[in-house]
Amino acid sequence: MFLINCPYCGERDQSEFSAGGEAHIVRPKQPTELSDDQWAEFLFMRKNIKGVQFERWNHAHGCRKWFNMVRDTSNDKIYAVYKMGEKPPTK
Amino acid sequence: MGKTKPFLDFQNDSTANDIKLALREGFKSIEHVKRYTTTGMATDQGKLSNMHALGIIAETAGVKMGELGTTTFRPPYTPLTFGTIVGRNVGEFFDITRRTPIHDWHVENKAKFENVGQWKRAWYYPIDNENMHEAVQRESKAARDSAGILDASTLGKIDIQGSDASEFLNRVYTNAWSKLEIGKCRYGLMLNEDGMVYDDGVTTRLSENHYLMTTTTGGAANVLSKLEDYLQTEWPELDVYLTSVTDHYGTVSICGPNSKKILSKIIPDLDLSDKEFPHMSFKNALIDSIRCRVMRISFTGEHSYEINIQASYAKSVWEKCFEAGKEFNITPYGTETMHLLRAEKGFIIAGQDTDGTMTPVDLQMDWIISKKKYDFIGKRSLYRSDTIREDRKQLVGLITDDPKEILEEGAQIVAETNKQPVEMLGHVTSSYFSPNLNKSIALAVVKNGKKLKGQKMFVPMENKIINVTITDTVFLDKENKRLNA
Amino acid sequence: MTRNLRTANSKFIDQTSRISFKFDGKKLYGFKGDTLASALLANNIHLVGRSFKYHRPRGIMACGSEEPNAIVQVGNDASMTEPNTRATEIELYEGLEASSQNCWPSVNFDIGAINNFFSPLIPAAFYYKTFMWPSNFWKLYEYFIRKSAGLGKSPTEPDKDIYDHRYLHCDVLIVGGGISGIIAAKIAAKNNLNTVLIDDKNILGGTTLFQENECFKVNNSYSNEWLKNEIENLKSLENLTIKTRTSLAAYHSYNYLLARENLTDHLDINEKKDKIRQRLWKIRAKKVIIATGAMERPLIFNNNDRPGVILSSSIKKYIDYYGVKCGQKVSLFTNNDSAYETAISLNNSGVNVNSVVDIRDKANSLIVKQAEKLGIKIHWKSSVVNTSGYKKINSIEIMKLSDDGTTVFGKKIKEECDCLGISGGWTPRVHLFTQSGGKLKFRDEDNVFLPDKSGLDQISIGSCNGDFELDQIIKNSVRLTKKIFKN
Amino acid sequence: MKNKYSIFSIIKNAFSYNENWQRAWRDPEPKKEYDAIIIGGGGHGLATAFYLAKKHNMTNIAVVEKGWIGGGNTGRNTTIIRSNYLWDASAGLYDHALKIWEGLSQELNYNVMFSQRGVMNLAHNLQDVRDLKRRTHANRLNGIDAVWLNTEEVKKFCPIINTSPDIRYPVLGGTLQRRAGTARHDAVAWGYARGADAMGVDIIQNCEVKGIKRNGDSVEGVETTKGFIKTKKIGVVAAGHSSVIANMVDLKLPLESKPLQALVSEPVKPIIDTVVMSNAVHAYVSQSDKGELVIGAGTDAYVSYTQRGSHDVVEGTLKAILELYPIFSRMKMLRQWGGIVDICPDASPIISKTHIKGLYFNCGWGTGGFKATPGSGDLFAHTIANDEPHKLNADFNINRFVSGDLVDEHGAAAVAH
Repeated sequence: MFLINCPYCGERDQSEFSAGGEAHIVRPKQPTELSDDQWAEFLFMRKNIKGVQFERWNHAHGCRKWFNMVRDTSNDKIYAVYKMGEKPPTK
Repeated sequence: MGKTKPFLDFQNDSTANDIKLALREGFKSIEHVKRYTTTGMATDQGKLSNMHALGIIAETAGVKMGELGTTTFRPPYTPLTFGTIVGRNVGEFFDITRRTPIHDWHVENKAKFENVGQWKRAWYYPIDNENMHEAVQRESKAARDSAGILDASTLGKIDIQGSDASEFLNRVYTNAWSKLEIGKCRYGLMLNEDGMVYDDGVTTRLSENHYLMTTTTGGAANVLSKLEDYLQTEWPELDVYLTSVTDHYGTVSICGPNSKKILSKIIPDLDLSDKEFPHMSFKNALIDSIRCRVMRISFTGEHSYEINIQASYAKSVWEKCFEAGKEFNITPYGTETMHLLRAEKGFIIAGQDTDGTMTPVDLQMDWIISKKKYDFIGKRSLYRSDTIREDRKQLVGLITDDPKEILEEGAQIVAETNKQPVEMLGHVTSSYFSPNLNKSIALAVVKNGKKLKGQKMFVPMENKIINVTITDTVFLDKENKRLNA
Repeated sequence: MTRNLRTANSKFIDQTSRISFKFDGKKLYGFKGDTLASALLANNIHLVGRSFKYHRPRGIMACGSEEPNAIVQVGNDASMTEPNTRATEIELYEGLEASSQNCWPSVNFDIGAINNFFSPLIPAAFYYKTFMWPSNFWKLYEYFIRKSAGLGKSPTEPDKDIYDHRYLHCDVLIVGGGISGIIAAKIAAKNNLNTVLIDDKNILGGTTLFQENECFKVNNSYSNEWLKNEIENLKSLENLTIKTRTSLAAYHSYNYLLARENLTDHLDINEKKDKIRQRLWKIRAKKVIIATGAMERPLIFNNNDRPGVILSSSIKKYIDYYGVKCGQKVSLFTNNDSAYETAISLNNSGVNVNSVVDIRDKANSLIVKQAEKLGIKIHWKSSVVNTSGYKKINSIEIMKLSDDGTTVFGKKIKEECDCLGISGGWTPRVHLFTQSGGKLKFRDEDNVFLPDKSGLDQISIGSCNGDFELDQIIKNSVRLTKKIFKN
Repeated sequence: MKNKYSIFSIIKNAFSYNENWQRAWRDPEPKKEYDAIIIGGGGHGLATAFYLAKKHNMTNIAVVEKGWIGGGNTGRNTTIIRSNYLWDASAGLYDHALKIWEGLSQELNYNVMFSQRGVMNLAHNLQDVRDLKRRTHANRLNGIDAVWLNTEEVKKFCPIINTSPDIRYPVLGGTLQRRAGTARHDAVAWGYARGADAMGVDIIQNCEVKGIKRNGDSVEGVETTKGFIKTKKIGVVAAGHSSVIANMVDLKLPLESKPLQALVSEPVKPIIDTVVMSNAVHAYVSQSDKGELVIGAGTDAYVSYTQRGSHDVVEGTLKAILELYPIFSRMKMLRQWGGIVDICPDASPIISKTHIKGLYFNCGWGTGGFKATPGSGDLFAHTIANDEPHKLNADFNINRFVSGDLVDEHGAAAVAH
């Protein structure tokens, strides 16, 4: 049970949040110009990293804001949270 | 060791000899030994036995104990009663129960309820000893012949405001919204990004930058989350604000040829003429000085109104409608009758006639896909090699050769009966006996169904085969005359 | 047969308040402060269950949550009966009804014991190698396997009890109210930290509480006296919450812990009604201090499972804490010093100690010398090789150990006894540490796994961290506790 | 030749105090080269090796396992076996597996304790009823035994279920597949390992794959902790870690790896003699031959490779268990654990070749892979041996995520993904 530091509300129990999968997969601006392969890449294909992953979380039972998180999926350690639109931390 | 019994795990009766046996048979890892001999798996979870087991393994294998590693100790430390883990979340607290503001009236009037998500919805209202079939036949006949009243409060309602609200709707629905006039309502289909139908509902333009969206009862929370997700993460540039108002309003729906007369008794100063208040439009109104929104929309194909009113007044408005309707034999009807009435008109229920594998084209609703819009959620997926296939499963109507025979929802449809294994072409999604048509009707999805109209098919049941014919999905009033009746 | 197995000198048992209870339908008596196990032993009842596979007679073996044998069914009521409950953890209450499990028709005469004779036919994992022919017979075989498996019986009616959840946030959570936990609690609370101390027993103090021996002194007081005083002092600390009868169940990541508090299980049957039975505490602690102590290891030898074979430290607890003699003629078998504490306690309570069988060549510690001085016989460099007695041990066989310790030789010495205490050293309770994701390291000298690396803000102190000597425990508990507060 | 297990060998070895049992499998060092390498020594991987050797005469092959065989999801699941899937493709796949299960103990000469005690799926609302009836009809026409039970029949089949109409989500009926049931999970891995080993397959434990060597569009071998091993065919069956292997060759899969939890109670005398699953109330339970209630919990919604889920999931599951079986309130949770499952968007697996020649993937079984073990192994072996899928797994190719021709089985999983 993580303790998640919502960038808007502060530290809250994991049960208040829902996970939204890998972050920084931008929805294509011109989907119609993509091939079936490219579209499938966006729709379904995931890195599913074991290690440090950038991912989306939503404070569903709180401020309902989406934000990003840097977490090591091999040990669940959370390194950083940052707001949507902000650049991911480099370190 | 011979015939000895040096016990290691006292509860599971495993001995040092058992461990050695496991090792001899090639089970070398501590986890293998544990599982093979059940050492350490009793109710004490090996508190006394694990170290000795490791010792014997180490000794036999000729390695140091420290190199073997321990097995993982898993929670709980000592066994924990299920009751403690669950706490108070039992019985009535197992899951919250959502009741509409009109719920008590339904209880007083002997309604049977069905669970829809967390909601309790009135299912049907038996009189005397009526069974469901009898009650539903009576209710649906009354709704078509004179007037029916339905509690539609559970439908999800999302208040959408902001200068980009129209553009937002353009992106989330398959059809176009920018040109919808203020005061008008429009039906919309929402897809998943994979092109499959996700939810549907009527959205009303209350003012230039203000819409009220309705969703299915079960989909309300998920639709809101999904829309918030797009708004915050994909389209943060849009000036749009979403608020769930499902619980804020009660919704009273009255339908039938006499609904207009009933409404005019309640809101006498509202002009209900087709010109002033046509189908698919909305008016602000007052009922006893209580502000309400009246939509002229219909899920039954009848002339029909939905009154949205602050939840705390909903029951009194319902009672007022009921009083006013008495002279027209206004009949409360539940979800079962609602399903029947809409099926007569071929209207889908997302989640019943769709299952996450149906596109709008499959539903024969090509008309709702805007050809002009550059993009909307799910659009690209509609043009993948499998989704453009012509012979996908498509929504059709079914009638039984024996008009009294009611098909079972979920029953499979085949073209041949003597082949094994038989190819299943589709299944029955909705099925009812229509009192208004005096015959059995059904909706179904059938492979290549669009092209098979008029074809004979079979529904093989466990003990019989039912002959059916594929038809159009609209069974009643194809010309929509009743909407303006 | 009413043999008096109670001594008069227990400070923890209220011999003025007698409690009646039933075991296997028989009405018995114990005292306030007893566990079901101590009360049964006081009534000279050792045989309490049958083993899972061979249905061998089994007795009480330990005194806490590690008990493998004395697992009983509590209550007869279809809705309130509870299977698989450890007799060593049930506090005795008026109206308690308990019965043996996994035996038919009774624990004394159990048909299933026939499996014991066939045991060479049913080695570990024998299922996998047989019951395959004819192929459609597995259903039938399985029916009998299933019938014979399982221990207690599930209730068959809905539970009438109420359970509850609560959240708890604290600066420091200390798990275990033994000597280390008490030391840590004092330091934490005095550091102005919101501190919670939990222990699964009904009172704090752990084993030090009844350790009354001149070999174990703190600041010139007997260790038990010193600790009693420290516990008394804790009560005046404002930042400290103490929860007894509260057992830590799970230690999840991010210092999220679950603990179960027993609220009514110890109450008389008519006082339990309408009260919350158990409460689950969902705890978020900034720092966690694990002070869960260690468990004694059994020793592995032939027929080491007979009723009357008991962990040596448990025999000591039964005599010193509960005032209950586990036997009248006790032998002890050990590979370390702790069995001598038991020998001395038994001796002081007037129990005849036959001998201590010690696999070591010699030991020179104060406690061993004390035992020698009391005239307790010691078989050095020897091993118990077998036991006799079906429903209760009645003798042991002792042989000399070879120099390399791998074989025995010489004449078998037979020693009559009605109880055998065994001590195979100590196992630190590192369970919670590993549950939290911590990695262990191995200490070769005494074959123990100890806490090593952890990603969480936590420490282990006391014997769960591998300190078994009193002065080490105190010194390191203070040092480590102070250190964690510096971070 | 291996000793055959029989009632006589049991007795013989009893007299020799069980000291003469042969090793169940060898413990070989890897050779320099194999005709094929299976990555992952779980049930599916070992079954694949077994059928490659048995049916396709490929005996110069190895299974490499980073830990101990059967230590992944094979040893962590709730052992349920059934084939009552909705779509034809799934029904074909899972019933193929079920048919092999029915003779597996004999085929392996190892008792996997396949117990056909039936699996019942409960319906709690009207849409559940529609969905389950649809499945029942489809099953029947696909030759899969499935019957619809009304509430009284449900009660009769499993009397301890709370079928009162007054509970929050009353039981409105259910479907029953009598041929379904459970098996002893560890025995499946051990039985296949023993069988494969006897035919010459090298099972190499404690051998972690660190990389896959490619030459252009073909594979050349695997880098392992025990050195480089040359091969032209690699079958990846590393449930939970499929993406980790895929990432070694820059292949992205439509997978997310999530923790799935399960728990067992303390053992009690027989109280429930079947497997009961409920989707809407979100719980499933059976009782092991040892007497433990085996309870499946759900998956957490985030990617994690820690084999630990959140407590909320366990609490939610037991809440549902007590709703359906209020008699279990005083039963005690003995042990809880997690496994990592990799989940496909359509809740169906991938048994497929890839665009890299000689690289095959068997993954994405989500929460339900155990039941398919024999079928999965058989079909994957066929795919590897022939470089073409068998017709039963043709629909489970990777390309379906491009074309859109998914096999959407969300309704079939007891716990929604």
